[in-house]
Amino acid sequence: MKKVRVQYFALLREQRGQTGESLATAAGTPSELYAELRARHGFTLPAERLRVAVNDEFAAWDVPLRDGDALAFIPPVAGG
Amino acid sequence: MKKVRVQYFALLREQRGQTGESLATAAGTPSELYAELRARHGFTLPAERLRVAVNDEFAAWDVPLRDGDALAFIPPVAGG
Amino acid sequence: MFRLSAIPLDAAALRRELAHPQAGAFASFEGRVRDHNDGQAVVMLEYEAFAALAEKEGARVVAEAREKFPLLQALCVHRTGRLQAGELAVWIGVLAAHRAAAFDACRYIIDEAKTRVPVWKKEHYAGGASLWINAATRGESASSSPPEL
Amino acid sequence: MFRLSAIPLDAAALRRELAHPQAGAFASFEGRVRDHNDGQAVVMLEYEAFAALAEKEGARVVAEAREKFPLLQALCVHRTGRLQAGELAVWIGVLAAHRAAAFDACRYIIDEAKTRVPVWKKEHYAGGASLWINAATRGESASSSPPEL
Repeated sequence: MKKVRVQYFALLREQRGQTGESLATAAGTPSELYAELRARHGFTLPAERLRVAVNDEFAAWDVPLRDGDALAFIPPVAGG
Repeated sequence: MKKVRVQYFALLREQRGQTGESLATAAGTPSELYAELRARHGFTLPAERLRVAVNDEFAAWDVPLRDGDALAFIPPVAGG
Repeated sequence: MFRLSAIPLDAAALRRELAHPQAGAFASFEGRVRDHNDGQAVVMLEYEAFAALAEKEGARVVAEAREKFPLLQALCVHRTGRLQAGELAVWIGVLAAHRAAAFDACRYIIDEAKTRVPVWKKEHYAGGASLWINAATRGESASSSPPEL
Repeated sequence: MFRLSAIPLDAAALRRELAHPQAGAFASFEGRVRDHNDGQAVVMLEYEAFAALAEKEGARVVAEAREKFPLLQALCVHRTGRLQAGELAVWIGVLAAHRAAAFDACRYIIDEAKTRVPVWKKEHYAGGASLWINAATRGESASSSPPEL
């Protein structure tokens, strides 16, 4: 099990009811972690509509998760 | 002979040495009038590089000149 | 340069941050909160940002514009927090020797920023409904509380 | 709207002339006097206008922009007289619901105004030479006193 920190924004923050959490996971990649969290919290957005950031930088969905990583799942953006 | 008023701008004004003049001419069109004035004052710009305005509106080079018309020969513009 | 601002943007003050003796052209864009969207009265709007990544990605967008076009200076500032109708949400200013580069860069920055910088916009409507806006699909399926259309 | 101004342009004051509750986008262009042109130091610049026709043709350019693009408001103001390096020569502001129309219209207005509105620009260089600038051919053959290049 790895310990990771997850930040939530916008629709994910509202659906989770908090801005972030620390958790232990067996997930090996951001993709596996999102599937786990989606099942647990009922997120409506499929992974295909999100991007993922690891340690405050965009990352691929299949990078290996490391202990202590900070993740953020990024809903479709809408600046301006 | 018609009596017309001619305004000069920019390079034409400098080459004529004044901002305008009233004159009597036998020219039937702005084209003929510019040829006459160019010969008289040594304007360096050929008519092909100018536009002409009659009574404060762009006009064709071959419109008939009428007594009392106000003409302006318009060098290449450069706003902005 | 790119930055986020939690306080109201002052377009005149931002304009004064840019100056260069070789600047023949200044192009600018202001994005403002409209009082209606898709036929609904917008009473308030919230911008939420993933600040650490938004500032990095915003800076990359501006740096790309400077690589693609011959610019002298470029600045983009994006609001966060709650905005009323009429308030300034984003300000972009670009100085260049010539106008084509200034226009192209200004447009590049807003187009890229809107789809890449992690900032989210939630519109609050007169009837009490609210909606997370999606730049790509305009409200399709990302609704937390669908407005009555 | 289009107008000429014999006095210095105040960009912030011009900006305040435009406002509309449905305006989500404001695009602006400022043309300024550069301190150099084609490698020569520009000390002063003169804009001369055929005022009666310039105001008509400028108004037509702005009206065309309003026909071609969905705009809310548009304003173009052009200086006349003597300007120093750094001074504002032309200011254009366009309000629209959406940014594409605002950018396209702003660019349409400056591109058309530069080649159609009867305004002439004479650059005065540090060495004492001066040159009537031609938007189409950039100095070719329209020189009253050719600069030493």
